[in-house]
Amino acid sequence: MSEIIALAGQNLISPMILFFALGMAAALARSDLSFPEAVAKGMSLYLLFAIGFKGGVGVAAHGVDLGLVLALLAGIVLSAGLPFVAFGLLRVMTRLSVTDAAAVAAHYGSISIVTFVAASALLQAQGVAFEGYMVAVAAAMEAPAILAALWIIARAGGRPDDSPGLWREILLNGSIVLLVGAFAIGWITGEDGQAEIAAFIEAPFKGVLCLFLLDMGLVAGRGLRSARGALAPAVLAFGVTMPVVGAVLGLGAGLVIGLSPGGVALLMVLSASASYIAVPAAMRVALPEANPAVSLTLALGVTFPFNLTLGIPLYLAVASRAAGG
Amino acid sequence: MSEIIALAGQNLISPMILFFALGMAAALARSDLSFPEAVAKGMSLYLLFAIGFKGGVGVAAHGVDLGLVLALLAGIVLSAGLPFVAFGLLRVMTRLSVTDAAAVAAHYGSISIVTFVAASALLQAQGVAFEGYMVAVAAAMEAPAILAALWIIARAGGRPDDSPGLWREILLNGSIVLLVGAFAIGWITGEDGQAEIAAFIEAPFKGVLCLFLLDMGLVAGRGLRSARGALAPAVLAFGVTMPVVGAVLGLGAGLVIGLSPGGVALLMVLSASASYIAVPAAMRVALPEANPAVSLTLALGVTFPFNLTLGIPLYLAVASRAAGG
Amino acid sequence: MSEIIALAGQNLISPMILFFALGMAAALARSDLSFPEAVAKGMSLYLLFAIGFKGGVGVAAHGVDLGLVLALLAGIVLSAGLPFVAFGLLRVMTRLSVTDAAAVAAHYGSISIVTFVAASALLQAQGVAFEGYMVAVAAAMEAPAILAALWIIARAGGRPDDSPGLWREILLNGSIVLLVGAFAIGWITGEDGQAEIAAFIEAPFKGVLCLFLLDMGLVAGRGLRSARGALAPAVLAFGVTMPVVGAVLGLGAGLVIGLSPGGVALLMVLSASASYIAVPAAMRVALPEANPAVSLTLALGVTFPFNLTLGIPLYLAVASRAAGG
Amino acid sequence: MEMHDAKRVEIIIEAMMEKRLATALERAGVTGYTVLPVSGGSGRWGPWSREGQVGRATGMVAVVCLIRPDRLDGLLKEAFAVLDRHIGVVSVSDTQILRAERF
Amino acid sequence: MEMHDAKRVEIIIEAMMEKRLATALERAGVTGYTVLPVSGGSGRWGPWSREGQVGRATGMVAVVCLIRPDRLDGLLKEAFAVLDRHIGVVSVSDTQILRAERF
Amino acid sequence: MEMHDAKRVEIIIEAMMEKRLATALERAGVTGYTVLPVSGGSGRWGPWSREGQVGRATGMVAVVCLIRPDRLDGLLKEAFAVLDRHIGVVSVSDTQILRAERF
Ligand SMILES: Nc1ncnc2c1ncn2[C@@H]1O[C@H](COP(=O)(O)O)[C@@H](O)[C@H]1O
Ligand SMILES: Nc1ncnc2c1ncn2[C@@H]1O[C@H](COP(=O)(O)O)[C@@H](O)[C@H]1O
Ligand SMILES: Nc1ncnc2c1ncn2[C@@H]1O[C@H](COP(=O)(O)O)[C@@H](O)[C@H]1O
Ligand code: NA
Ligand code: NA
Ligand code: NA
Repeated sequence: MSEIIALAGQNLISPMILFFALGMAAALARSDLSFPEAVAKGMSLYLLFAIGFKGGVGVAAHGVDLGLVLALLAGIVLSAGLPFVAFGLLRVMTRLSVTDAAAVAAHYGSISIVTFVAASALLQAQGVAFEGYMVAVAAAMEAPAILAALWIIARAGGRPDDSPGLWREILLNGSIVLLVGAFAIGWITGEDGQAEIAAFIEAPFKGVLCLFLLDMGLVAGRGLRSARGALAPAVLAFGVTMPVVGAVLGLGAGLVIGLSPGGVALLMVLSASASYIAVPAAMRVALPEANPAVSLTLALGVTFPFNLTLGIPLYLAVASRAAGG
Repeated sequence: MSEIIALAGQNLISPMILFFALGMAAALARSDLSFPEAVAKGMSLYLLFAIGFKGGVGVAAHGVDLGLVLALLAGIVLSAGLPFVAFGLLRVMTRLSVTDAAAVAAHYGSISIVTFVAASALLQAQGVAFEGYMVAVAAAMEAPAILAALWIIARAGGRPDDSPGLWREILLNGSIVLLVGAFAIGWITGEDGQAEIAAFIEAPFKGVLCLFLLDMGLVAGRGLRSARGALAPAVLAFGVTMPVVGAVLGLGAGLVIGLSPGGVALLMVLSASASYIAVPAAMRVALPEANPAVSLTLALGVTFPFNLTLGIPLYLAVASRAAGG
Repeated sequence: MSEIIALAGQNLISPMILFFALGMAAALARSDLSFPEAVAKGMSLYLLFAIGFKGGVGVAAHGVDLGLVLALLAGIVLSAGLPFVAFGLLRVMTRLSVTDAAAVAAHYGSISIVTFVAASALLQAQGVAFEGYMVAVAAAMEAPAILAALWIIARAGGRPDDSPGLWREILLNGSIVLLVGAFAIGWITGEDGQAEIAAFIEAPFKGVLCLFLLDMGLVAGRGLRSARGALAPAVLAFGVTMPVVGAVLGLGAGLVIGLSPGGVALLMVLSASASYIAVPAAMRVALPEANPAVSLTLALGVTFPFNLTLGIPLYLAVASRAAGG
Repeated sequence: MEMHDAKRVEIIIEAMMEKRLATALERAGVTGYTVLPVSGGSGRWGPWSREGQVGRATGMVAVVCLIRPDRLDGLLKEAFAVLDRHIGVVSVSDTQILRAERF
Repeated sequence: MEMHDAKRVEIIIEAMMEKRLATALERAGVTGYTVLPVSGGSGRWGPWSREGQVGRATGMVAVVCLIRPDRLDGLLKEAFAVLDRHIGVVSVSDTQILRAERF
Repeated sequence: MEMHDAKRVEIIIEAMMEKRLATALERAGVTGYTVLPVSGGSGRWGPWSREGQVGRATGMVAVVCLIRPDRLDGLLKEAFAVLDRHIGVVSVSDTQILRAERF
């Protein structure tokens, strides 16, 4: 326990977290500090490119086994199952409408790639190894949650817009394509490819991540400020309960399929995290009546900071114990 | 021959080419992966800055001789001459109107700086040396082709808009100014300047190039998709014939003026490549009736990928033989 | 003296200055070379992030003493006092209206962070040490000058718009928040934080600075071109007189509080430099009748290049003598 | 200069719906339109801005379409089918255009 | 499609003043508006462009606001209090809107 | 608020031609205009978008110009000389402006 607290304390004063906190504080104090949209998108493209490629190189180095397939399956099952858990919790805990609850549930079944990136950075800093293919698992967990949420809403009498165009949009959305594509290219080109572009994707990675987290803090803070009042306490409580529930389910799945302690920790992180890019966009198309401010503010303003500060070190500590690291 | 195939095969699985292919595939599959315009322009400014500066430092290191003057002259003659060859081929091979054929011819007389950058990267990876001033040759080859095409169209009875403003726009267009300016500054500051900014222009270069090629693949793929049908098979055939013709002429010129094998290969690449930044813009002003989709799609969607994948290794192999590398 | 000239000469052929000159020349020749707004803003965010963080790490390494407090006080006094000097000079030397003179005075009391960055780069290249907290002094000098200028204009019968919102905007403007925030985070995380992101904020720094100066040269050249005629010779003369006056006052203050030679040089640079980001924006809100072209062109087109080329080496030489470096 | 009566239709719609709107316009026989970026705004769910945003969920675009008056009804019908459940606004103003043969 | 009379108010104002204008619009009871970025222009102080600019002093934005005609006066009064000493232009055109219940 | 009759001229033109149009407007005595970026559109050569583009050949801008009605003819003549062979559209709408003394 004291070990967990020490780890969390250490995590809390890392530049990554402090820059996120700086962004949130600046936005709440109504500073005009802001990143141009193009710069924010450029940084996110860089992070996806780098994390995907490094994951692929990892797989090329260590070979691929049944573990990859099992992990992908586990990820898909978690992503499709978590929305039901989230939806149930929301209907019990909060007064959100069915539509809003289903939309929020989709966010929590899916994943936040920056939370994943921050967690891998912490693992690396701690010297904890993990499976390179976890980045592929992250990609596989983006979409099933959307399907589950649309099924929930349809059962509840709603009429989600699930035209064929929607499915291409979800499965071929930019972040999935870049993540999976870079992963495949890293896998194909392996150590040789790595040697060519290592200087671009490794040395500056942490610094770019700090800047990106500063931007996310700004966006999250702005969201919280303009949504103040719109989020009932019970909804806020869901925002810190659901990640813990998700992490526990991720822990179970990770142990069942026999991931390394680092891999288990990452599966917990993925399950605990909530999408703020792919799912919000899909929900605007498929469930336009859902209030985007609720799910986005919850995912970005509550769950993301919770995971970043307390969640990740907690999940890592638990995973190390449970998977005997 | 088998050596050429081996080189081409190796080239085909480099990260650079795979990221270009990823972009093209994503665009053809209608993924919404895309780079903001500002990020794309930022990457291209970086590449021009870095390649120009490195070329200048190279000249500062190895001194300058008659070779530079001869190479500049050869470049200007090629750029001015190739449009006539291209125009002739187009009129024989295709049914493009005189206006469209002249516009396309201007593109093929001029050069694509990214093709040049990709070729220099391959040369460096292969350990093949080349003259630092080739980047100045590239700059010198941008504009003469436009003059030639306007002359062709004027002779054919067209009335290109060649107001004085146009000439300043062409000669002082942003990419030429940055390329030549960075070249001059690299030359002036030499090793000292290099030492100051090497970490910025060298280590990350390949990685940025990969991301930029991903973006070019996306743009090329989108162009191909929306121009499908507009490009007759004969026009497509021109897109792979003309680079080979250009390369042969570049080879001759390079041998005549006595460039090193690496230099000959780059002159072939420059002659084989087609402009997709400077010339399209100039044509919109001078020949507004020409259909921009034809020349841009051909240059970016057909000739660029052809050169990137097959052309460059081919030209390098031929140059090595012919110039006795 | 010859030593100063040698230093200035060396400075003049550094890549930084040459890229600024390239930008100015390109803009004056009406080239269309330009940076997207988002890229320019991205580079400036990077520079603030890096310089703030490095300053904080410096303070963490060397500890903090009375010197920091004294330097902050000196900076605030200079920033609040210089506008009176500038306003007096302007009323004597030029025919600017009271409003325009007050607006210009606010610019010269405040500071230009890029001038500060360029000076620190030169100090580092020369191996001259300076206090890490000078970056905090720079931040402290941004706002007092605005207060002073509004007081001047109010006394002269003007009615500046100093609503409460204005003060938050000035004190929490983006650059101050990022600079001070990164400084604080650098201080808190110290060597450990530095180790994490050093590769991002150190190696590429000079290269980014060169690109940013190229952009500033373009903007300054465009400003000069469109303001030609609007700036009377006497106003131009002010643009090179005031920095020298400011530097002398900065020298005095630096000696009085006992800064190191490098610190004195930087305090001179801060006093000599004129704001072109924070103050212009504040003036648009508070003094909308002031002509922004006058102060911006003067600060960016005259004083900035003067400091960059001649001023900085001069101040450094004087500071080294006076503070016995 | 000879001017011709026309309608200026301005559709402010969620960025996610841009492609669907384009398809709908094509269906309505409209081939000319121009898309302007939107940086922020305010609506029933409060103010928003694109600053620092990565996702596309909270963005909008403004689509401007100049058409001959007799094509207006077809356009509105198709556009409305897309907009229907979505946020966004449509306004139609009288205007005059040059070079009417192109519309 | 049923259309309703409305006004299209277009306010081109300094970027620095955008937040103050938003507050003023809120005061006037206007909750719907859209902000478009501006890349350059020309006025009494000559031409300007945002290219390569870092500071916000020389930027503008275009705020488009569709309102019911009877709300126009309130809007203009509040907007003018913000614009007053500042550069910028305001134009009001007649237009027709769909879904009037939202305005 | 006192309003004055005016014309709102909107010229959507190739980005490459922006400077030439600015010169033409100056020639016509027009000193005030605002340029809005365009992110995409569709015309006789099909749809296009600026996403990921580096070159300027396939971009457009929207130039908005508020003028006193009596200056319209001069403006259109000069603008048309620039547009003539180029792609792009011009529309003119009736509008009302505040602070007419500035136009
Ligand atoms: N009256 C209006 N005038 C201009 N734009 C509006 C108006 N109402 C809504 N919008 C735009 O449409 C978006 C969605 O509005 P709403 O449908 O009210 O949620 C807003 O964020 C604005 O960008
Ligand atoms: N007549 C006009 N039409 C459109 N925009 C204008 C007009 N006059 C001024 N503007 C815009 O308002 C800004 C300030 O103009 P001014 O108040 O004349 O300095 C200009 O830079 C333009 O962006
Ligand atoms: N009817 C229209 N309404 C709005 N914009 C148009 C229209 N027609 C053309 N445009 C714009 O002008 C560009 C060139 O059109 P075109 O002259 O038809 O090739 C298009 O890409 C659009 O951006
Ligand atoms: Na999750
Ligand atoms: Na060529
Ligand atoms: Na100063």
